[in-house]
Amino acid sequence: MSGSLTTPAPRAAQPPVQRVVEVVGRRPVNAYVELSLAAPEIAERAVPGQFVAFAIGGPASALLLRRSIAISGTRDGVVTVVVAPHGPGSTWLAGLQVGERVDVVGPLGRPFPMPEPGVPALLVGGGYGAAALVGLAARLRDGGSAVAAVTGAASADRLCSVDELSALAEPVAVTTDDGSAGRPGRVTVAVEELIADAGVVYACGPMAMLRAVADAATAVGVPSYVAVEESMACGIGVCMTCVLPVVGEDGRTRFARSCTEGPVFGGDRVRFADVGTLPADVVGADAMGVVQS
Amino acid sequence: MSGSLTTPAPRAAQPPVQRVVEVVGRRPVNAYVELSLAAPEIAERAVPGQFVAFAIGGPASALLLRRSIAISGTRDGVVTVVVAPHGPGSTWLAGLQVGERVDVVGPLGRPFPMPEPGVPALLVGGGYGAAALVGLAARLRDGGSAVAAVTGAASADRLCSVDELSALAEPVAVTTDDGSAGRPGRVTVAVEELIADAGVVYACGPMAMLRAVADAATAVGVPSYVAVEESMACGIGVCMTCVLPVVGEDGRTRFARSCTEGPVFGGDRVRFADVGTLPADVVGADAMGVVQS
Amino acid sequence: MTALETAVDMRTALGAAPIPSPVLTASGCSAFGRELEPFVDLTAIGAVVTKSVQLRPRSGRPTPRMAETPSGMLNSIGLQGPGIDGLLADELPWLAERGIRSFVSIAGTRVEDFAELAERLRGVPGVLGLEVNISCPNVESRGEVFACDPGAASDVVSAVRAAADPAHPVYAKLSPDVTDIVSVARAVAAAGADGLSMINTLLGLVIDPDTMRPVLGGVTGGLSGPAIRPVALRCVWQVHAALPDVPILGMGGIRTGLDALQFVLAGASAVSVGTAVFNDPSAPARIHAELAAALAERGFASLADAVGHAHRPNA
Amino acid sequence: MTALETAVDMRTALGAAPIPSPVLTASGCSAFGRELEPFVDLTAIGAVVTKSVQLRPRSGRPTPRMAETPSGMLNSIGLQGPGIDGLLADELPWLAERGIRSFVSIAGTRVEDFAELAERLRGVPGVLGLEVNISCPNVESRGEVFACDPGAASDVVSAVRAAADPAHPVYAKLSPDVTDIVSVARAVAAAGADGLSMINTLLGLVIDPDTMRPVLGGVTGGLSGPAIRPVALRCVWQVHAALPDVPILGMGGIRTGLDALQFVLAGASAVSVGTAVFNDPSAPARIHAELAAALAERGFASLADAVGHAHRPNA
Ligand SMILES: Cc1cc2nc3c(=O)[nH]c(=O)nc-3n(C[C@H](O)[C@H](O)[C@H](O)COP(=O)(O)OP(=O)(O)OC[C@H]3O[C@@H](n4cnc5c(N)ncnc54)[C@H](O)[C@@H]3O)c2cc1C
Ligand SMILES: Cc1cc2nc3c(=O)[nH]c(=O)nc-3n(C[C@H](O)[C@H](O)[C@H](O)COP(=O)(O)OP(=O)(O)OC[C@H]3O[C@@H](n4cnc5c(N)ncnc54)[C@H](O)[C@@H]3O)c2cc1C
Ligand SMILES: Cc1cc2nc3c(=O)[nH]c(=O)nc-3n(C[C@H](O)[C@H](O)[C@H](O)COP(=O)(O)O)c2cc1C
Ligand SMILES: Cc1cc2nc3c(=O)[nH]c(=O)nc-3n(C[C@H](O)[C@H](O)[C@H](O)COP(=O)(O)O)c2cc1C
Ligand code: FES
Ligand code: FES
Repeated sequence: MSGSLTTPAPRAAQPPVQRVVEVVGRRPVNAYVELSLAAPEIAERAVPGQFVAFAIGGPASALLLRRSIAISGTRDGVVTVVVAPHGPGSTWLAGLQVGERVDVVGPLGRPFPMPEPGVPALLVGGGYGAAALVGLAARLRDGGSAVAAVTGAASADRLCSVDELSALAEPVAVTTDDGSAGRPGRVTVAVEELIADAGVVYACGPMAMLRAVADAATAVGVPSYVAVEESMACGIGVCMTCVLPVVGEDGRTRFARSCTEGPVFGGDRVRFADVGTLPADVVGADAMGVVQS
Repeated sequence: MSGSLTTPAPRAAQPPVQRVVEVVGRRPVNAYVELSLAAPEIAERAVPGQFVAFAIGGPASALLLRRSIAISGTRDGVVTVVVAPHGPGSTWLAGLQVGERVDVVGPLGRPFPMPEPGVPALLVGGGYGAAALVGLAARLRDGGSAVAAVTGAASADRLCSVDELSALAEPVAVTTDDGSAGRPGRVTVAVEELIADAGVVYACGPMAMLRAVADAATAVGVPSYVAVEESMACGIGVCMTCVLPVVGEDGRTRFARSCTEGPVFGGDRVRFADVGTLPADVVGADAMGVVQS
Repeated sequence: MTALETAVDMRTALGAAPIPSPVLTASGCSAFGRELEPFVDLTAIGAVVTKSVQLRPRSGRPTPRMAETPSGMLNSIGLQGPGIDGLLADELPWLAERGIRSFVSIAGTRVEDFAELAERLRGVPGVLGLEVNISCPNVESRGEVFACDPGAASDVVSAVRAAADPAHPVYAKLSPDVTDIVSVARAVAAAGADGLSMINTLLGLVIDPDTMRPVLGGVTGGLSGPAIRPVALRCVWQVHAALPDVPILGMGGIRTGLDALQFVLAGASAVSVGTAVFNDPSAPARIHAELAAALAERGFASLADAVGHAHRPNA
Repeated sequence: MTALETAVDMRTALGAAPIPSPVLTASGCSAFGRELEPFVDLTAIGAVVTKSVQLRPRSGRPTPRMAETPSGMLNSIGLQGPGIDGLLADELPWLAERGIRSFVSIAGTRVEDFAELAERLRGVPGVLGLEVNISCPNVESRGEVFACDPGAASDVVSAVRAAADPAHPVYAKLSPDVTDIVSVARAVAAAGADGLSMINTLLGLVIDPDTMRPVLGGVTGGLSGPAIRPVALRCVWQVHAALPDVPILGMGGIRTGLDALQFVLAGASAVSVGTAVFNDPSAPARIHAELAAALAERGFASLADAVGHAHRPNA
């Protein structure tokens, strides 16, 4: 696709490790739980945008698949994550207590690509997705970028990392769908105002939000990078469950693995409208026989 | 079987209940863990010889079958059990902490039948099986019986409830296979000495021990009751996994469910030598076609 | 049971026999009902499906009879039971006296055995109908299991249908261990089955790492529990798609109301709860309540509206 | 890996091709090996069994492609992959350069596809042999899966055997979704299979309680993981009992060394680790070490001595 605003995010410099680590901190944050893990080898390798994958429930667990969770911070050998208790896996994770041990693989996935030094950036986080942007905000500031942020959620209790982002970004706009905190409405109301000043946009949150933010950025010719959340069985690139249609540098669309080719993709490269379908122009679609819906 | 020394243990007077209860005490005892559960409805119904069955590992557990554990005491609405961490289920149970909750069904199974008041009794416990005899010892003493006890184990750290039994019985003989505590050897060395004074024998422990004790009692014409430990899938009598060949009042052998027709059986009624086989004279064996080994 | 408290009409039927709840026990997983009385109001569930009975009393197999497996278990009980005389003398009267509906599972190794059992059960009080357990070795065919051969399976079913009380619906219980379950379903439906129970256990094996021999005396055994639920659902789905008018009693790994809902959406008009009872003896009542709540949340006025819903594209 | 630290001789073979460890990856569960490099010394395991390749690049199915199930998962990837050209250009050279043995899984929808793939793989460096994934719909037989029909299965195997490099052992990968797996095994062995891989996934279905439709775009999918282990073991047991001389690559729910031991005792001379890798990316190396330790504890001098041990009454 000539005229793309983004180049695919490059691989992380360092490979992941697998470790059984101790929970050294646990803190409820609104509707979420922030866990801190003593995981020096992961902490020293991790770059913003990456995630870790947890084994769930111990040796007698019926839940076989790891749960991927974005890294929200790394400091002094400690990795922090913000977990939203939802189904059985995340509920188990959120219930981990200080002193308990958990098997974790990471850091996984491709980091957010950094802009040229000084390029102003807009960060957009939805729900617990905002947590994944804290480390990025710090790194952008260190690189001399002006950083603005929008963080939104369905309601006040599902907002995340507002304080942390406020210490790093200016302005920080807060929106809630129900108006229970900040401006009522979706993040896009704030994004549309702030995008004019941005040279690059980063977003993490639910798919519908990523799509809206990416579209807004692309519409005004600003490159955007989004960290997607697809259902993942392995997190390390071997199962092919986590794919979505992404336009490559050659302009052709492939089913790309969100765990190893993402989770960070160029916002103008993800074919959001086609997620969950098999577009006829995806590489190899012609070999699938009757196209399934 | 005319000439039987025992009549089958009658059913408990009260049906079991199912409750989610809180762990209110946890105490390592040698190689075991004693758990105390706030379970008033079970405590008030339980009679010595009965057991409870625990669900293992929470909603995401791959272990579907309950684990049966003998009741070692009931007081003030609290039920105590002694767990030997062995496989995944008992290891999970033994790891329960104070304040955690667990789903338990009980009391289950038939209690030890009481002798006529004043009949002297000999209690024989192997390993954690001794714990199940503590309540029985108290009850026998209350009924005016002289109570002697033998408790044995492979080694000192696998002995159980010696103090509790010592407060209720006299003499209390201790044996260990390796001689690390008490007399070296099996419980039978002590049983043979004490059986002359006994009008009834009760035993709980591994199958080989039960068999030896039952044989010793039967040889001298003393009735014995043994609490067996068979692999149980349900604990409540619906699955038929826990059977063993037991001689009924009509002298015929049937595959009896150790959960609901036991776990307490007359020691002279259990065909120990035939456990795990299909004796040709078991009721209904003729309908099984080719006899399987 | 909250049957009367929810707005959803939970009534359904086994063939022509109406039942107030779609939740039944599963054969062999609740004996003859008695032991569940402390945990479940048995008059409020659809029916107690009794342990498969044969003509003569059977000892069953030697122990060990089970092995726990990941999210399931393997069993080889060998149909221990009192035989039809014991069933008629002791078990069915106990159920009938209490107003508990029984759905009687019958088993045999010859076509005539099944027919004789059906005959003996004619007009027995409290008996709602028959479930024909054809996952038994056919002694006349080198021990091949009836359920694995459409011909043998339909021979049994037509003999039972002919001998049975006309008021008794006859359900054939299918095995998943076949290349094409639809062809077996089609054959037994054509032979007169009023409905299909599916699925029976999958043939499995566990080796004891200590003895280094198969755990079960019978070497292989039947795998049940949540582990097999996706296979069971697939069978129900395939058969309902092919034979939408044949009622299905769905089972295999049902542990919660949402599990039961999956079976209903796939085409089952009633469900049996088997292995889950070992984990939670109150499961049948709990699952009824959870299913009723799940249907209400999804806007269904009746269970019947939800049966097969997942097949209907724009429903 | 403790291969060299334990006393047990862990060497085995796939057909005539020797391998230093009996533990392999499973097709489709480790892509083409690269992503496991941070977690496993791939040169030390038996081989990387590559994701089934077809003639042309394939996009695979739309998402969702998986559903978690109790102790297992359901998948419907649709054989996404680069096609044989991509495999030969990119993946196999990468493996060969590092000295990693590859066992190449091939798939197709016509007999000729399979033969062409085998032909293209002749003499390719690093390729140890071929695993023939016959759990694919046969376009020439109304989509019936090759593996479900002994005739179709053996047509594929004999075509592959004829076209393949004579130095490449050809393993046929069997489906458990058949009434009689022994007859399929017998047919493909007679058609020239040098060994059997068993088992592939079981056909399953999961319905999403929210959307009330099948979770997977492809409606049904393949069930894998510890949930299916007893079925897999039963298949290995039955086939080894009937065909003791045919080597078996056992798989289905292997998660620990003791699980692998069960397969070896039942008759497998090597094992593949599939879904467990998603739970634990270092599983293949860990399982090798655990299996070696388990064999040592039980007094086996070599893996070979343990193969089929559970069948030998007085061993
Ligand atoms: C790259 C990435 C980063 C993530 N970061 C976070 C985070 O920081 N905090 C957080 O709470 N959660 C995060 N998630 C979602 C998390 O991995 C779990 O999927 C989610 O919590 C639901 O899992 P569950 O076991 O509770 O639910 P279940 O419904 O039991 O999940 C069943 C299966 O579906 C998958 N699944 C279900 N919902 C989702 C979803 N929304 N996205 C992806 N997979 C799903 C699960 O991984 C699991 O395999 C992230 C996911 C990805 C892919
Ligand atoms: C009536 C009764 C009373 C018992 N009392 C006690 C007690 O007081 N303390 C205690 O620690 N244990 C007791 N047990 C044994 C306990 O129920 C567990 O079976 C044992 O702890 C092993 O379970 P696991 O999950 O650790 O092992 P696993 O090997 O994982 O067990 C797998 C399956 O086999 C069964 N099983 C394995 N070993 C035995 C065994 N020795 N007896 C019966 N079933 C077995 C388990 O119940 C389970 O279903 C009792 C058993 C019975 C039947
Ligand atoms: C211990 C046990 C005994 C069983 N006995 C019978 C039986 O006698 N007749 C029968 O038709 N099915 C029998 N079954 C199969 C169940 O009725 C049911 O079809 C199967 O277990 C799947 O359902 P579940 O996963 O809910 O248990 C038995 C299952 C178990 C676990
Ligand atoms: C996500 C996934 C993809 C698979 N892809 C293939 C495949 O391409 N070819 C094949 O022969 N088997 C494939 N399988 C089946 C596995 O190789 C294996 O036979 C099966 O999963 C049982 O083993 P397991 O329980 O260890 O996973 C796949 C399995 C999974 C879970
Ligand atoms: S989650 Fe397995 S390939 Fe991405
Ligand atoms: S354990 Fe189920 S009948 Fe005894």
